[in-house]
Amino acid sequence: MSIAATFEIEYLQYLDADGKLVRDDLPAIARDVRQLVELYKWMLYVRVFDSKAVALQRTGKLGTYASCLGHEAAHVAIGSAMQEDDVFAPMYREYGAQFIRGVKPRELLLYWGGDERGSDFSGPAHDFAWCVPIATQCLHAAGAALAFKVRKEPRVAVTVVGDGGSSKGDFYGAINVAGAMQLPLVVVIVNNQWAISVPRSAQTGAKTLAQKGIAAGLECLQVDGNDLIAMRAAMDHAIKRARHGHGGMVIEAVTYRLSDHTTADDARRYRPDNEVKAAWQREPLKRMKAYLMSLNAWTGKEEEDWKADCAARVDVEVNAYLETKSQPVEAIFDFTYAQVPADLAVQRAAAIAADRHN
Amino acid sequence: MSIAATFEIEYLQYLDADGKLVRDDLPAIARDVRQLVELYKWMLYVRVFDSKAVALQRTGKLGTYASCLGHEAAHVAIGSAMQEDDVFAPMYREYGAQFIRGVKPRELLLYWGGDERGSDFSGPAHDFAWCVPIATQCLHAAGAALAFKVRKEPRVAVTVVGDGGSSKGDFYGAINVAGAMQLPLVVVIVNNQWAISVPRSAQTGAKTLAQKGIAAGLECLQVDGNDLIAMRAAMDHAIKRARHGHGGMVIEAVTYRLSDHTTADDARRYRPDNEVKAAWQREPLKRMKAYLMSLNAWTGKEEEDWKADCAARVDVEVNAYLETKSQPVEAIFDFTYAQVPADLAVQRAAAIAADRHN
Amino acid sequence: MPQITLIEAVTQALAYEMKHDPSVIVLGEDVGINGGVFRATQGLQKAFGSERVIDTPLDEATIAGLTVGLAAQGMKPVAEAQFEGFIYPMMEHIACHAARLRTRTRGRMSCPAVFRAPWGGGIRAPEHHSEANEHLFTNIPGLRVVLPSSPGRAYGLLLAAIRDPDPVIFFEPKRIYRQYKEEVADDGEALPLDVCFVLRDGGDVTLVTWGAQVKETLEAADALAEQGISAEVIDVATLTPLDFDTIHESVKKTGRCVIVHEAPRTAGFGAEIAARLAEKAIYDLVAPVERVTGYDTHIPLYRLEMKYLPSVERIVAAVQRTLAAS
Amino acid sequence: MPQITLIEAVTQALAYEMKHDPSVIVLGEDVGINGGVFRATQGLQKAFGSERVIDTPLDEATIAGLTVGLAAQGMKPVAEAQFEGFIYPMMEHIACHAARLRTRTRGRMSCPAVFRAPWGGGIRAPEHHSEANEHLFTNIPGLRVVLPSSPGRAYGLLLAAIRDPDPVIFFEPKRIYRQYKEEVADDGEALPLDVCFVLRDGGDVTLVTWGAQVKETLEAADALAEQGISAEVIDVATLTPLDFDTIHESVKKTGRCVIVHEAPRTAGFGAEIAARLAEKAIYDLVAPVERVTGYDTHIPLYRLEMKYLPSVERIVAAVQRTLAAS
Ligand SMILES: Cc1ncc(C[n+]2csc(CCOP(=O)(O)OP(=O)(O)O)c2C)c(N)n1
Ligand SMILES: Cc1ncc(C[n+]2csc(CCOP(=O)(O)OP(=O)(O)O)c2C)c(N)n1
Ligand SMILES: [Mg+2]
Ligand SMILES: [Mg+2]
Repeated sequence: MSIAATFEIEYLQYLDADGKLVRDDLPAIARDVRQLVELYKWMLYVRVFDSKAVALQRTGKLGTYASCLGHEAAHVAIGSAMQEDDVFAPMYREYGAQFIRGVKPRELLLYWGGDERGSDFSGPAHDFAWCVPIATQCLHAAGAALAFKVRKEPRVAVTVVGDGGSSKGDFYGAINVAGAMQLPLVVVIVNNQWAISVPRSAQTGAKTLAQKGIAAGLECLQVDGNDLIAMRAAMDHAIKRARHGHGGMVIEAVTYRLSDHTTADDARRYRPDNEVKAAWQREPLKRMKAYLMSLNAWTGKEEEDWKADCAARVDVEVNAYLETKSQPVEAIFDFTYAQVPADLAVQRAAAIAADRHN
Repeated sequence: MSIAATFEIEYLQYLDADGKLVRDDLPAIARDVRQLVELYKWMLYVRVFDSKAVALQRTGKLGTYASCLGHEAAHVAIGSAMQEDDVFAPMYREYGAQFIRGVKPRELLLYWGGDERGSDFSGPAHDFAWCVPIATQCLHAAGAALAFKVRKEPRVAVTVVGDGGSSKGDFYGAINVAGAMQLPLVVVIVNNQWAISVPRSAQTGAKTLAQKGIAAGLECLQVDGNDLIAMRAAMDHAIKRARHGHGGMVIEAVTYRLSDHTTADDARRYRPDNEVKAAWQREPLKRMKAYLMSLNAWTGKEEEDWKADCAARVDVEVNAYLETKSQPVEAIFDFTYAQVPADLAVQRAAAIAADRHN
Repeated sequence: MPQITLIEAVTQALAYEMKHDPSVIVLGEDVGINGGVFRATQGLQKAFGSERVIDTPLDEATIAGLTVGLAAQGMKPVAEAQFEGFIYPMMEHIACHAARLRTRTRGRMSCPAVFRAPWGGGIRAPEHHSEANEHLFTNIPGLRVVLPSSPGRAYGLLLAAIRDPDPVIFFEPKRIYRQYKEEVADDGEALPLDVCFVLRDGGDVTLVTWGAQVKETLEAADALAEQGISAEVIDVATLTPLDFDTIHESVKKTGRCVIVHEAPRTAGFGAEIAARLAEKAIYDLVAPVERVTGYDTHIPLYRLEMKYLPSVERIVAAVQRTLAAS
Repeated sequence: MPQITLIEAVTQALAYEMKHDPSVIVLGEDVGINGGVFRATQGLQKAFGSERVIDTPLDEATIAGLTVGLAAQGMKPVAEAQFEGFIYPMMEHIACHAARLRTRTRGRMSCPAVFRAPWGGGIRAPEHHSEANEHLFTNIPGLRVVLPSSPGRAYGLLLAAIRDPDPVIFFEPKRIYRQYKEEVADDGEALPLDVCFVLRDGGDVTLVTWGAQVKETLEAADALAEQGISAEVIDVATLTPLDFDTIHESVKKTGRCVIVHEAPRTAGFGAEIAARLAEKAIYDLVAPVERVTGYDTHIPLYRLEMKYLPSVERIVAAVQRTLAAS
């Protein structure tokens, strides 16, 4: 018997669910206590924001909102590993990554609040906006990576896709072209076990989602997505490789969606309570806090203070959002083309007149 | 370091380019001389037909035609390994498989000759017709396989896709759903090294195309697609597994497109002569003939007689094709819906009138 | 007989047909235990099993391709796109295969499939959840494009769609999914797919519409009645193949036509109806045809969407223009 | 100045713009060394390198998605679908992203991309190689849909399309790729994307068409001239956003309009033009509008395709009907 090729998928974890180190060969980030504290603070901030956003929706002040509860380690690792001039192409719940890149919570709220101006955000102007059509963002990131390659810029495109999204042709197209053209593209599959009500097992017969990268000839890695250190180490590695022309990579971040899919969903319809309860044991903040405390880098008091601080900051953002007046009716027309075509200008005028009339 | 999964891709070959056995653990088919001769005769028949079809196109008697030159072993293995009530979803050049399943050359010629009646062929009524939109046939085969599963029928769906086609989302969707739902689906990637002018290396960074099946959790195998014995053994294995409920499989048949892409193409524009010359050394008929002769199962005289026989048979088919009158103008309308809608009936009448008028 | 909403009528039709025809199966994202994000398939998996109510992987091309394959092999699949805005990856299979299998094979194969999708704006949903994109399909031969606008028509037309031997695009106006209830007998009676429905008789003007806009159009007819203007209201229901005769008969009587739809105006399906009038009813018309439609822009996010969708006021104003014109 | 064909004009425009704007790149299947299956990109890879003339993997969704990503990041990609019949997998990226990036981000991002595809029937090609499916895009806001019908217009309109800050669908009528040659100065002069072109003046009837049918329409005008009928011929060229004024001015003069296109009739773009006439020109028309189009069926395989495509005879007959009507 002759063997044409062999592959193995590594699983990366440094911190277990209790915040204990499970291996010694630690990456630099694991010892950079100051930075770890910063990242942990981001995770807390995101969590405070998230619960506030859900509350806004429940009280009728926000439209449908997709919570990021439980994904904080993966998102913060992604955002913090990237450079400003790298390009981020998110799906719709990577707030941790986006906040670090400069997107303001008020902008995020505007977006879910039904106002396009949220996507004209304060993050890098070259970052893509939230992307609803599943997995399409993967190809936009690949296109960005191709632009970097053509222009010989040492930049990297990073994109996120879900376990469900990794079933879609666009995901496959993106990793395939990244492999074929050696593009500086990092694709993070945030495997939170559910695509709305469809469990990971119904999406694919693959043992890991990381191994999908084999189809494209990419390096691939499965990571404990609740372990900030592992996630950050994986991202650092992937981004560095990509930036130095060694091509793309697929990272599977294994985590869990602790919330409903969105506020329009009720996950109790389809998943057992005890699964969620068990997942809470593995959630990312708890273990990071334990690790930092074990290093004497963080205290209960600091935690309380920072949470209060977060709440205050989030309130400022929420108020800014709530005070934002709607766009005028002509905003429906003014960004369809660079200039309003003559044919459309007639409709624009009619819409303004109809609006005044009512 | 912890390993989440490991994989290996086996390469299967029994006959080398000269028709010498390269391993001893032979499958039953390798010793079934009578059947091997039958299959070899099919390969020769297909080749005689193919060169005649190209000649018809060159003399203006046929539209664009896609030659199957060099693919005969793969196609004949596929067709002969299937049962009649299995479903075949071809791309557009698997004539060897189709002839074995009962499609008549005259029907094939009608199709390329611009007449829909060619697709109302004598092969199994449940077989799909030629499929031009690349890789879409993979999902139709998956749908057929799902029908079998739902109806608990012990049938298998077999589809063929090219090296180029294996870049398309539909291929990925098909293998993914086959893995997720354990469908009786066999996907054969006929890797003939070229997708029109685009070489295999530009399609993907994957080392083998077989490994794409790993993304879907399917068993996968790379086969010498010019070795009829290996191809047939692989197909027998895959079909048997699928029929017995063990799920789908991806087979990469490594071969070479010895012809232009179609008669509308001129491959000299983009590929070097010496590559083609080298590929002729590995072509499938030569080695099979050598093997059969080494078993004293075939002679030069039999070869000449059979070729003459093939030529005569093909002539009968060609004549039947050339004598087929065009459909009347109303044939444009009569199969758009099961019944011609009232709105369309008006157009139909007008078209008949306009046709009479000219 | 219980009163049901439009979406309950969808469920009722699916359940009826699944019960009476074992070849009917349902597939899509979240159609199983979750019963669809709008609950259109609620209870079906429990009733008919997970082999007939199938949660697919998240890939619309996969759903559409499976559907073609299933239909070609003797099943009657009812596929769901979770929202109309996610139907684009289905288009290759719909246009190149579902709509062509029969003509390609001279009738040897066919595609008796239904592609369902919630459709249209006005529910304060996120981006891509509010489109009216029926135009994608109305120029594709071999398809039927159907849009019910009441519980009764949803039930009867969906049964007809499933039973139809050819592929049907079945768009469900999600804004009126739960707008009101009406009695719908679960008697398995299908409605015809080749007629428009005259919802209200009138002599002064013909209002032609479909989908959720039937609501505003009927309200406009009420408002017009108060002004002494009698409007005939036609729900096209099956856009293609089109029953133009019903529209034409009405316009012969009224001499005026206002077409209402929420898709963008240019090359929306309203254009076809206006075009037929320009071809066949020019001597019947006493005033220019009017279209009251979405604008030639994408439907905005929800803060502005009601300013985009045709309103009762805009319809009434258009009617008044046609009356002033002659 | 050399005489060139329509397809050579495409190549000339691409080469001109690539030379003058380093952000312009070409991508698609077989566009590199092979120069495209019709040779539209012939010589470009040699001249500009394989990083600017890129053979992609065989996946149209990939091509379209890369194009959106490239355009959003400052490039001006010109993507090719090898035939119009293979554009379906591009639709999600075109409709949901290319056409929306600007409005989604309030102008922060945009998509200055061109999606080129050979278009239409009549070249005895296999299945799926002969469609006229411009209707897929004409109802999508944020796009421009352009169809040149002569070497000069192919050159000027393609330059304009590449320079346009918004996405353009550029369909090339493959039947007339090599129909005739004309002098086209390689001067980098673009043509406007917001006007229809009046190709022939006339007073009795307005013939409105686009793409390859310009050929039959002009021939019909010749035939009509012999009968003493003077036909004005308008090449719409840019379907959306539409310059209806030019058409309207003509119809004001002639009172009659025959629209010619090869796509299926129902909900083809001809419907929009007829609809505008029904809205705005009803008092100018002295006869019903006529459409001479492909039938509401798929274009048949090549043995019958010329019976499907509008012919000079069908156009002439339609004109005669409009003359008889008044
Ligand atoms: C093309 C497309 N199809 C369907 C949807 C509806 N939808 C939104 S989110 C979602 C599930 C996504 O699951 P996954 O990719 O795992 O990401 P997660 O939400 O779990 O983070 C679906 C089906 C969509 N947005 N786009
Ligand atoms: C969706 C789609 N895109 C493009 C084409 C045009 N096309 C026809 S064959 C072909 C190359 C196919 O190559 P491969 O899959 O390797 O199969 P081969 O022809 O080599 O057997 C292309 C690009 C098509 N038929 N369908
Ligand atoms: Mg998920
Ligand atoms: Mg190939």
